[in-house]
Amino acid sequence: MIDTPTLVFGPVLPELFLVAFAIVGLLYEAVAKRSDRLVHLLIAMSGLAMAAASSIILWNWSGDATVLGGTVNADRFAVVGRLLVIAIAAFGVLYGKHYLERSEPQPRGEFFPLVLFATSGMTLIVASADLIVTFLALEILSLSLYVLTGITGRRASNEAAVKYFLLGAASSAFFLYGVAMAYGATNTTYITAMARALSGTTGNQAIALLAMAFLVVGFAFKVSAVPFHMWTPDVYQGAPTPVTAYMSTSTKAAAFLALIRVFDVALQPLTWDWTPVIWVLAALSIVVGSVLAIAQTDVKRMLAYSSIAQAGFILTGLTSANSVGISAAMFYLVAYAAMTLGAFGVVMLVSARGEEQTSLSSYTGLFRRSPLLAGLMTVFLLSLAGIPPTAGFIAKVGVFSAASSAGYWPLVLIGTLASVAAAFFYLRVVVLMVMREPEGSHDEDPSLMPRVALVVLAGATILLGVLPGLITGLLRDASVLRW
Amino acid sequence: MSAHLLSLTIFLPLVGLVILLLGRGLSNDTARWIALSTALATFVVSMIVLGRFDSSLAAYQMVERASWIPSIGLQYLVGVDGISLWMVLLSTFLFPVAILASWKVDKDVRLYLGAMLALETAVLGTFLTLDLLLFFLFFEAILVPMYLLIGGWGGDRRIYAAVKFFLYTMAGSAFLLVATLFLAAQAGSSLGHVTFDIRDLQAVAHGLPVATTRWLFLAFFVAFAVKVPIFPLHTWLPDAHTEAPTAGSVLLAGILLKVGAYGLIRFNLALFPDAAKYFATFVSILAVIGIIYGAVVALIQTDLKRLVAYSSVSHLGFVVLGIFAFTEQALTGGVLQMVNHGLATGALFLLVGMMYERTHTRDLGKMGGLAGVMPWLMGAFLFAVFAAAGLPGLNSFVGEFLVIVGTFAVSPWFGSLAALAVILAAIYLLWSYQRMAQGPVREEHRYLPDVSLREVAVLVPVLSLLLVFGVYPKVLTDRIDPSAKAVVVHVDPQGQPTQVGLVQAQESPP
Amino acid sequence: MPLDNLVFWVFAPVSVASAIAMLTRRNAVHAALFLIVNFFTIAVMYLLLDAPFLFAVQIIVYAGAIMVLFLFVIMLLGVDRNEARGERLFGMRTMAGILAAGFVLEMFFALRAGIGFATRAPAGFEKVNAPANTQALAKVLFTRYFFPFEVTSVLLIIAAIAAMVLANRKARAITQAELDAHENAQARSAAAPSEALAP
Amino acid sequence: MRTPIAYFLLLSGILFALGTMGVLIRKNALLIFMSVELQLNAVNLALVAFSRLHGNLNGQVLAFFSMVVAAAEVVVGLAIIVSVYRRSQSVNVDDARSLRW
Amino acid sequence: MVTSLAAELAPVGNGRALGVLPLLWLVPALPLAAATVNLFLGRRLGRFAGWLAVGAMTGSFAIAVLMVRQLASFGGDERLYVQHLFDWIQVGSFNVDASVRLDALSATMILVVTGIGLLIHIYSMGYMHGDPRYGRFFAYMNLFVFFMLMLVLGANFLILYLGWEGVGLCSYLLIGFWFEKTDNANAAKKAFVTTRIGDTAMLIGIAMIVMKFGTLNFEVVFGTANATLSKGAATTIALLLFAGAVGKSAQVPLHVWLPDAMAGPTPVSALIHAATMVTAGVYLVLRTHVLFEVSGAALVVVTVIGLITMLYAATCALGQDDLKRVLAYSTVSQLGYMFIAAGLRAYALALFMLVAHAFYKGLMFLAAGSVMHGMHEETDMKQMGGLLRRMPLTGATFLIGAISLAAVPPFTGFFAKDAILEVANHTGHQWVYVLGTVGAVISAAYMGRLVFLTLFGRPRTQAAEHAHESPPVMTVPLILLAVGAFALGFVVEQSPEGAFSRWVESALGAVPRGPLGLPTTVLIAIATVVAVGTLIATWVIYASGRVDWMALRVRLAPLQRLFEHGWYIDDYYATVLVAPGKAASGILAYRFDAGFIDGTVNAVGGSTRRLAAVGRKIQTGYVRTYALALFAGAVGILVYVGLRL
Repeated sequence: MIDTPTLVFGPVLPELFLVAFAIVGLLYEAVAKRSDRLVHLLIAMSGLAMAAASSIILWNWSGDATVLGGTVNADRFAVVGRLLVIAIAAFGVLYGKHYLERSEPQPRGEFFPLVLFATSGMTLIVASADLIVTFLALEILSLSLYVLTGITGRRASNEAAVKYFLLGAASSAFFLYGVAMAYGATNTTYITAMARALSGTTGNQAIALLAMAFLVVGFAFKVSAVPFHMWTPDVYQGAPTPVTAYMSTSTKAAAFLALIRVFDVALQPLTWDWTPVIWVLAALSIVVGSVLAIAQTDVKRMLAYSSIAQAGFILTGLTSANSVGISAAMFYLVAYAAMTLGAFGVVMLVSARGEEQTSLSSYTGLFRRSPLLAGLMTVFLLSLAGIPPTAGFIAKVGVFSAASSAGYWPLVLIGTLASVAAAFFYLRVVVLMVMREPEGSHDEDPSLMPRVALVVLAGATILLGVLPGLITGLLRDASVLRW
Repeated sequence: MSAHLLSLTIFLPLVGLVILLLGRGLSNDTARWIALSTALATFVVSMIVLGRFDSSLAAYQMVERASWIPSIGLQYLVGVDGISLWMVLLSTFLFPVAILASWKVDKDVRLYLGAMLALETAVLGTFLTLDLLLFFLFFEAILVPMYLLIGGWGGDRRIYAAVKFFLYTMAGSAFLLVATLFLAAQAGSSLGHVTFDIRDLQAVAHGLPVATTRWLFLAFFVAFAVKVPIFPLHTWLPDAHTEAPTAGSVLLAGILLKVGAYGLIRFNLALFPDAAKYFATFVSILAVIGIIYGAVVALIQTDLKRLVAYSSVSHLGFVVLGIFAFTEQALTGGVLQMVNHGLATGALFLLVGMMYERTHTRDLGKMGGLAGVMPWLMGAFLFAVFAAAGLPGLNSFVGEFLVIVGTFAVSPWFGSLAALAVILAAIYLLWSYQRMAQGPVREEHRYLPDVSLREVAVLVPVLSLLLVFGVYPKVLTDRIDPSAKAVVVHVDPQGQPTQVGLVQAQESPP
Repeated sequence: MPLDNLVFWVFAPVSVASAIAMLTRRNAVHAALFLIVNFFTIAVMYLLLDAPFLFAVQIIVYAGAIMVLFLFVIMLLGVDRNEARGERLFGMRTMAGILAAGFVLEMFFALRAGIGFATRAPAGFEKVNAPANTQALAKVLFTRYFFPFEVTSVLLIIAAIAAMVLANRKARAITQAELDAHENAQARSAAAPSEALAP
Repeated sequence: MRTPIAYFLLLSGILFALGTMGVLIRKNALLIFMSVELQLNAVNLALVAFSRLHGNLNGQVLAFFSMVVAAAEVVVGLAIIVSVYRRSQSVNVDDARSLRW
Repeated sequence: MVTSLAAELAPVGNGRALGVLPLLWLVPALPLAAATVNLFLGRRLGRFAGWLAVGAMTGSFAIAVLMVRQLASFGGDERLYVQHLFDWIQVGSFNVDASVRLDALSATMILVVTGIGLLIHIYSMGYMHGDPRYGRFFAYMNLFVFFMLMLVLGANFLILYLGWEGVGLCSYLLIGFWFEKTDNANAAKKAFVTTRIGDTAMLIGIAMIVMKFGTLNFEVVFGTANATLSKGAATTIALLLFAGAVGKSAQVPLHVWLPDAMAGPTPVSALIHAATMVTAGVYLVLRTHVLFEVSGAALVVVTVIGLITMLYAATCALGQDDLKRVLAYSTVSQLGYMFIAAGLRAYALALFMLVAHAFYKGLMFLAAGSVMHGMHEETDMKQMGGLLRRMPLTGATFLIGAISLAAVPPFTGFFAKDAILEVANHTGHQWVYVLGTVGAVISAAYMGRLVFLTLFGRPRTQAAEHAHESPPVMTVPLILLAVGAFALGFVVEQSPEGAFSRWVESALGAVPRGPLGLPTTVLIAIATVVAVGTLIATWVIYASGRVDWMALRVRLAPLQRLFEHGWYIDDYYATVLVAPGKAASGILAYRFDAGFIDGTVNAVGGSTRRLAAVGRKIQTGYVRTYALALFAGAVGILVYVGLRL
């Protein structure tokens, strides 16, 4: 009668773990009189660890390509995406624990479950095989992030939250419209079925184009590509630093991976239609992000613009619309995650308590006050600027190479020239830190744990710059999307 | 070991760098000795390379290859030929000298020396790599340590100069990267696999449409023209030179500028021979303008370092002129001149630095009569001045002469105009020497000390090479010549005047 | 004129008009009421499109629950006053109008090209809706869309947390220290580093 | 059913556009949010129309999901707006511009 | 390749007994070695530095004499020896080797350089006594000798050029030896730079030779010049080379450095700026005379420049009050005579004039130095007078030199100058002869003025009153030189076809003879009358006491000033060349380079920053603006989609 789908939960185990541990955290927060951040951290970390472990096991998944009624992919792309997001989340909660302990008034312990929830949305979105799941996962991560952005209740935090929320909701509507159009064009919401429909005769080209337009808006908003980027500086600046660190990296990763899946699979037959759009968005993002960052005086805001530019670079890699470009973009995401998490981590430590010292002038003479922080920040900034031997360099070369192979060398030229402008503002921070003497008295946060995390990130940044082969093999395996 | 001699040369400085960065408790002196011995060890290794170099071959030798990042086609590929050989030796020679010359740097010594060693690796990498992308990687990697050296230990406007240096070079290299990737993409479509091996890319570039190669040529050219620097892309140089610390100026003038000229030979000529011929006149005009312009502008400078910087613009013009004459003599002379300029200008900057340590000024108007106060230092200065001015018997002359002769065979006008710079060089160099060393001595300079033993150790190797290479340049030319000839033949396989030869003279008189 | 056509042509203008009214009413409560009207018209459209279940849900959830929540909040915050009249952003309405017109125009062209204004839905939807719309829907929802359905639960949990975390927070005055810190930051960022690199 | 599906879709488009306009021209955060709801409803209309066009229920299910999402979003959104209001005694989004430039 | 070719061409070792010739390299090597030692250890050596230098010179001279004897023992056509030292520059088939070449021309030159150089070194030991940089002085002097020897011995153009620049360097070092005085430093720089202008032209000429011949080897170039060069090419090359000679030999218009160069120590003036270096230009023309002859036109240019310079410098000498400046202008003038001779193809006579001039001008400089030594470095002739009695040896030798220069028979100077005029007259260059004779009158006049103002009459100052004779170390060289200045001509070159001319004929060809003009005896008579008459006239004016020469000087003040300032050519250059050059340099450096080029660069950066400063304002903080951007972006993409439908 009713043919129930066979329930294979293996490929969604990571999500299940994340949600389960998030609920554990919620319960703990509800039960405990005065919740201990360390316990929260441990709960979250174990959730992440379990999720990561179950993801890794999925690398050699031998079951069906899609499970749970064909809504979830069990491919390697999903594995890599999940691992990336989970790793970012681990740093996010680590930062968060530290930040929560030192900020006044103390935000609530729901931070940790929310991060896990957001992470579950992100892991789900990269694994999604059905646009409706993509949409739901997008909402999960968005809603969590809206809350996280406003979690401290500070004025800036609130403002950021409301801006993020209003624009995010509007962009979700666009995205959903895109999903509707895609459904209208192909009579399906399965990503692979869409591709088949569009490459065959059953698809409706014109409606599919509309779908493409709306989906681009939705994704471009999430990855903060110009002109859908405008929330980014305000939100990154206003959100609590660990949240900024977390969302600037993980959202971008998740949204890009989902974008790759949707555009390189579902809309693959429309490649010639959407690559010019991506091209323009990439160019605009690179230029606007790089140029406007020059005028910034707040580090978080500057890094926000930088992330806009970085989004442009990743989009550059996607213009090639093949697995080379995908693996280049994935590498870029990994590198971007490491260096941006690192940079925001330094920002958090320099800010000391809460958000007191995020203006560039706080970095004056940092090298004298804390050589380690200054050194780490230099590594991250140089990597963001794309200077060898850091991961940022290899990443940039990778995406440029992909775009160039596809014949988009004018975009590469725009990118390289904008990199020069970008180098200027990255260097400015280096100048302030290393080449000027400190003025006034600032105290950095002396904590050890975040420093260890930063050293790990810096190590990764350099290691990936020197031996990118460590992960390029994985990424190449993962970048083959079958349909 | 011996199979990886070049790799050893490139990465040996990194060993010192790691020790310096990890050694928190190292005293400044220990750090200095570590850096110096690392640099000296590198020099020794490079001398072994020289010893094993087969001067009868034009091709790359001691090639090492390893796959590195197959996903983007990047491989670790190094090799040496007669042109890069001398660039490498020049570098490994100047680095210990520069380290020794900065013995008195007291601020953040470990970082300073670390930056120097990192710079050495990057520079050696650019000279030895045969992979275009790897070259770009090293090319970019040069920027950071140099930027730190200028910005961290430089003069009053050091930050401006450092940032300018960085951005200028980076802007130029933007074009390089685009062209590189474009070329690799072409390789991907014509060879079936993306590669950056310049030997493969030669073939690929050969198959491209003429217009394309011209654009590619220009892209490469811009990148290297900034680095050389070729007029009118030179304005970063005076600032960078002026503000850099002594060792920074030495390395900048001695080595970094050569990276640009080296790139022109290695890539512009080798990859796009036809485009190179097409643009030869244009580039030569720029070079000649640069030769004269640099000299004329140097005439009026009152800051000693600025003056030397502009003289570099002039001298590097010779190099470029030589490169784009496409005769064996001119190209050999150009390469020779690269070495010579490195040594002579390096020596000048060393001396300016030593003088600055004593007088605390570089303003020529605030000096005078120093030859009486410190005869040895000023004597050395005069020696370097005459080397730079192209006095026969000292090194620069041979290079300049070969360039002039080689160019003359192609274009007497360029050759003649270039020769005019010799007059101007004499004027500004002697004028600066006069204002510094001659005339009445200023009261506050009356009791300045002459050279110390350390400074002698710094100067003697450099100055003696100025003489040795002037008297017996065959050491260099014998090894440069085959490679230079190969390049020239590649550019102009059946060109008429590639050779200044004995065509007429062979008809011996009755 | 068939009945459904008639219904459409009656309710579609009402729908548009109520939406426009929502945009133009300066009083928030009025605007909310117009939105409810709009939701009703949309519910009617669902009925036309053979989706009686959604018709009901639309009225119950949207018009009933969601909009009531809105009105509740409007009242709670006491913001049922008229919206400020002044417009600080120059040309906003014009641009919004132009863009909206462009949007509709593009949609029009795309629909014309993609579906055409003559295409009518195929008959036989009764078979799809058999035995009844709600049962049929449930069948699809719990088989094909089983997993997404489960996923929505996470959304609802998050919504609950959000309400707890954000709204349950004790209102607190801005401390003077926070104001100072903010102003200092502004002053610092205005002063220093962009000039730091000027030649 | 005689009414061409495209009419519904066009109506959906018009409503979506109007909703977007509302986001642009309203200053009250609550009203902006309501405009977003209008957008979502427009989408739902399109989904249901497509569902009818294709002759299956997928679109209706999607619209159903969309409503769930909208409900969750409303909760979060209203919570945020309330939180902001408590802080600054204003729901005018034009007042919230301490983060700029 | 060239080496072997040169070896074939040069009759080296063709069964001849080379004797001492393989030691040729020692001639330059000895001074170089001594220079090196003195340069680094000069201060430690103390007075021994001088002895070392003199020792090296002695050795060098002795070897040179042996060389010349050996060479002279060969038959006329075999008087050539090329010694290959090492390959200097070798690129492809272009090869320049470091080799030295001994033929009659270079043999004569090395004798002059080492011989006169030795005497001047000895003299210097006295003159420089007590100078704090005694050792360094001798180092520079020896270095100079080394380079000068390389110049004259070089077997190809590049070695010649090496020596050429090297002597310029030493000239620079020695003129500026007392660098504490700004004037000296200026003079040194001026000398180097001015000559470098000519040098550069010469370098271009050399480059052109490479282009035409593919080699720089003298043998090949001169051997094939006739076949290889067109007349035009030959003229270009010859004139470029001659430009070098003009600079080095201080001919108009590049003569301005030489009078100023007198700022150096007097032995330097004697050695470098009278006897040797300044004659390098003449040597160059003689060495490359084949090229000049192929051209023909170039020879005319040489003659004309020589004539102009000779007359111009002679007038200038007439207006100087400074003892050394008179001699300097006189040198310029005399060099003009040498070029005239060369221009007339009387190369042997040019060379003889060179030798003769080395003797008498060297002598006069040394004597002038001796005078200064005795008068506390006073050089103004107006402050002297009657020195013959106070410094008899110096005075007498000075007088001999002056008379020789004034070309009174039978002094050496007479034979040198008269032979040239005779050739001019006989080969139909009457205008040269007439102007040459006019020059002779002026020469005698300034010599007379010099002698009578300084040696005769009454001492005009206390210093002159108490002048004292110099030590023997200085006077002995004077005497030896005086012997030469007196007797050399009589001994070796009584006529244009004398023994000297025959000796150098293998290298320079025969002196041209012609059937035209006046008989030789008449010419001799005219010359004698001119010289003696002019001397008597000057005696009347300056020493007889019958004419108030100061009054005369005041009456002719404009003329005197014109002569004294060298016809204001220096000032002319300063206005026309130096000032605009400086201005141009300033404009280029500040307006163009810093202003325009760098300004453009900074403007690019600046405008990016301004763009950023303006652009950030887009981020208004109004969330509705952000939504607008979002919507606009969406519509933009829709429009694009619409276009692709």
